[in-house]
Amino acid sequence: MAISISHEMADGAFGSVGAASHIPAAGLRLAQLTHAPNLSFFCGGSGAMNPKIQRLTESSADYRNLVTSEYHFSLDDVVDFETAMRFDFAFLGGMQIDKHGNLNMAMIGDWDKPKVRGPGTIGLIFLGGFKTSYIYTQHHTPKIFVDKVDFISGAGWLDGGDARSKVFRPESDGPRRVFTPLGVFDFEPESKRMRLIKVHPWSSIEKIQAATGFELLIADDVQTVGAPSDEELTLLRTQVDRDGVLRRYPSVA
Amino acid sequence: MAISISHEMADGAFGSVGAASHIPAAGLRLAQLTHAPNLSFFCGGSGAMNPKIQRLTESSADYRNLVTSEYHFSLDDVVDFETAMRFDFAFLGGMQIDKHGNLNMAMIGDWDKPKVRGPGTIGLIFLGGFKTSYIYTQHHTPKIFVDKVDFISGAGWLDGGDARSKVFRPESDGPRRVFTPLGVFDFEPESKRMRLIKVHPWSSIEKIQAATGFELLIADDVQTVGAPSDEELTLLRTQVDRDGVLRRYPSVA
Amino acid sequence: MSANKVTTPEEAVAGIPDGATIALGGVHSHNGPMALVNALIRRGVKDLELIPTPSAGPPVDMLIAAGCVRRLHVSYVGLEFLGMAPNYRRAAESRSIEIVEADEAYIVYGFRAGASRLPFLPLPALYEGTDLPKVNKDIRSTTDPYTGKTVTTIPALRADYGLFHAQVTDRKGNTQIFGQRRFEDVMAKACEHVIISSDEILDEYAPAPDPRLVSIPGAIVDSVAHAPYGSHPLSSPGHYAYDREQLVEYRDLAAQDRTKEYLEKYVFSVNDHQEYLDKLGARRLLGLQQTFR
Amino acid sequence: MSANKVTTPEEAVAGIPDGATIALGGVHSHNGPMALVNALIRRGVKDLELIPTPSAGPPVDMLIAAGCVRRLHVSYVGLEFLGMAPNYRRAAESRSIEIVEADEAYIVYGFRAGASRLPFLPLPALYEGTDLPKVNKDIRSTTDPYTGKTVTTIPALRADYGLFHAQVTDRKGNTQIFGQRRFEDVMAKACEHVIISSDEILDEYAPAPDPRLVSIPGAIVDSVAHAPYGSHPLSSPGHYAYDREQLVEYRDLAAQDRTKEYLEKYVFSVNDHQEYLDKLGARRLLGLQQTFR
Repeated sequence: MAISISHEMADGAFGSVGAASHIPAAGLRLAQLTHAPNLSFFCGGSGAMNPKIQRLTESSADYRNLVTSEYHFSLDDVVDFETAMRFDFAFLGGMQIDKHGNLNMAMIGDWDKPKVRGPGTIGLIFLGGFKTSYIYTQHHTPKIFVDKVDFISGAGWLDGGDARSKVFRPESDGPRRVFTPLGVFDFEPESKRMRLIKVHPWSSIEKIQAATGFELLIADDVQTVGAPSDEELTLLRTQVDRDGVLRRYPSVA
Repeated sequence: MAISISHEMADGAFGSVGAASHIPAAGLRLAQLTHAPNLSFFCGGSGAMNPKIQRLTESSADYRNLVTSEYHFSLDDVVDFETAMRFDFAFLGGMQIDKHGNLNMAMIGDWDKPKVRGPGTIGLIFLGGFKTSYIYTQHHTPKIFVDKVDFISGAGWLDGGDARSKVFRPESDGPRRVFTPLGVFDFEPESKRMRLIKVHPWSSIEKIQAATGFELLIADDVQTVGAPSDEELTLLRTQVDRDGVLRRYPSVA
Repeated sequence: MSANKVTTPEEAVAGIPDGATIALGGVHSHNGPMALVNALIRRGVKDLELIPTPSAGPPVDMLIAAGCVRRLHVSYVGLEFLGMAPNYRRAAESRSIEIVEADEAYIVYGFRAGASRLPFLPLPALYEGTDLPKVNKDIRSTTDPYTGKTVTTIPALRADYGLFHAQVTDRKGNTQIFGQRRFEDVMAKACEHVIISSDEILDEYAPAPDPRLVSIPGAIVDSVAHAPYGSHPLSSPGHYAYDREQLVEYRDLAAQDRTKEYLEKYVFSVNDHQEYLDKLGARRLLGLQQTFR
Repeated sequence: MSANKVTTPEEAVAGIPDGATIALGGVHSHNGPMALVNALIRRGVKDLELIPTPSAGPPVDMLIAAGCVRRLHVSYVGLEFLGMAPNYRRAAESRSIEIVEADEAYIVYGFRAGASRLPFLPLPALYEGTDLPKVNKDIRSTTDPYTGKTVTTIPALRADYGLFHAQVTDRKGNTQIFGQRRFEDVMAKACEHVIISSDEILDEYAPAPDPRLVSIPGAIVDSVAHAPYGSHPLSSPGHYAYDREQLVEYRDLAAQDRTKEYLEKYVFSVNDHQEYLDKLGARRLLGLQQTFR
């Protein structure tokens, strides 16, 4: 999954990953070490820009992220950049993700009588301020991938079609990709519905559809993600994640 | 004048002086060294809080003010404090000062066709955000002390009476004193008109009225300011102004 | 204000009344003002309105478990890498606390406006696509006088007391916070009273620190609680790491609705922060040290 | 963006077109981006709209004298302890430049709003008693949706280019500015393009500075003009003092409307900043050094 993320990243872009987001952080660091040396990212919760630490910290606000960073964004800076649309991309997740890439982190059920109270919306409204966004999740289940989220914390493509463009500033586009342990998805350009484009080697189209609570679109040319190259594995093990944090998520990372 | 200012300062207060304001800065520093050790002030233009330098710098943003300061306010902090009414007092001046303590730093004449263009309003609108303010000027002439300013950069008591309280937040009071080379003034409580309360030894009531472009109120018990004490002179010469910057303003300081 | 503001955590929070609004520092597992929070819990303060930083964690969950909280502004409340915050979740699901449905923008821009006492803050199109305005009636709108269009607004946030943890503070309250930068200072400016818990008090004869390293100016600080390991079991960046073992103990007890046992063991069974330190012992505390300086 | 943004002052400003809006750093006699300003004057750029910091001085007066300025936002423009800014004053009195009547709040809050692209900013009662709203039609009002009252608003300010002077900058543009704190970073965030003139470029193998000392993040910097003594004749705090003699020479010539002689001597007679340094000579420049580091 970190490697799938790495492959999608363009050189020179500038983006953000949330707190406790080891997999995207690893993917971005790997991209920096391979094809995208001028990719820049900062770690939410700490503000550390391009940390060089060769370990993945459990907490992104760990001071070791800060002291090895190139710059240490203030929360003021982060919020300004998010609002002013200076981030090319962001990685975001949700306790519910729907077929149009809308995200819910607030609660499941009715807001007045929640069945499950989530941690809260935190930075998800900035989906209206990022130039684009990437969704990732460590779990791919029908409870997470629902037809319609119970509460929109972060606006994806809203009801699909051109719904989003009527609401947000034109420079802010919706989610581009979804990364899950099972596959990689985009959004079909007209309907803005989630569409399978890549399958991880341990997965299949059928498994993915069964794990998804709505009918998936399937791209004409779904590819199977190849095994990581030796170089990628070596970099991950020596430069990105010396402590093997990613291996705690065996079928995921 | 620095000594007259020193005498008026209360212990524990927190305020600001503008850039290029040697005389108030000297007065406040002297007050800190005598009766008001917990008086705090910061220097506009630099943000230096309670600089300990034993020299008066020509430029308040001189880095020697910064490195000897207890804290170095950001301009963000300064403007927040000014707007949120956290400063107990401020020292302010003007190219015109009127009988109700309104200040003009923008221009003399018509705004559309100014006779004299001034440097600009800078922080004077915060007269509506300081709990109180002190006005000072190094020159006392009829051109400065006018009946009505041509342009209100900073609102004093406006048209007098209760005019001010209708406009600003109740916690923000108008100017309390005016310090000039010739004397010290307050504002008569009802009419809010400028009133002479102290005369410097080299001056007189008649001289002051002649130098003022409107009819002054005179307090019943106008006092003559005494000569500085030996202690005050020693402190000024050794702790506040070792280079004798104040002596460049002979009849003023 | 007095020039020497140094006191104990217990004295520092002694004047906080029931029903106060509290701005609470700390980001995820770092810089939680735990010594102050423990003292508040020990006092049995009630009906607090909490406005924590956008990334809140254990101190909020503990205050809820101890029954101190009436109303909570939520951007994120969780245990970061240890999962959900169990007491917060139960209280919200049972409606025993009132939730203000907020987010990072609401808290950050709200406190920024509060720091300057601006009347409110207008935002570009961000909330428009979301469900937050439906459940938070303080997300409103007004007319942009420059375009004539309707814009979304959020209210200015202010608090009666701000509680923040710092690494080093001088006697006048000039506060050095290492960790996430430049938000606790904004929050502090939006508080009527500011209370700092500080691992170390700068010696009065020590050379003054580079003023660029001072986060919160003493001019707006009311008291400085000297609290070595005052953020434990959370981290104080560059001074000590979080105590993972104790955090897991908390998480496991809280998940089983047995938080009372944790509070009994670490908060109520000691009289003050000094006894808390004794209880943990030098070996455990010094084992957490990080060498940054 | 490229990882190495280091260039010359002349290259750095080569792309600034006539009519651009420029945010200009520098506070009073300190941190003026003079090498960049001299390069702009030498190029003969026209019709600039200038939004300087609230405490602007010689660079603004020189740009006006050189005929580069169409419109100027005024909070304070002067020569600080050397008195009025003669060219600014003459241009304003003869209406040869357009004045936006502003002040510290208008510039600071305006750029803050611009940095976040907020639509505008509402303020508590401050402008109400003054004459500024009468002559600046961008000081407007709207309804406070929380109280129903009318509040005064100012517009968000943004600029096409931001020009700032720094002491030390790395190749990626991470900028250390010593002096007045935390406003040039806000201005920079409100600019489409950011150009830094830097006395020194951090060696690429030098240890990274404490990130708390970095004012402007490289992520928003377009180019870094290596300009030793790039703020001369103004000061670069902690690196060199202002050149009082040259400032007096400027003031005296400007007061007599002979600024052309000054510009001829110090700007037009040299081809670039390197020749400017040669002209001043090592003895004079090194005599201004301050030892801070």
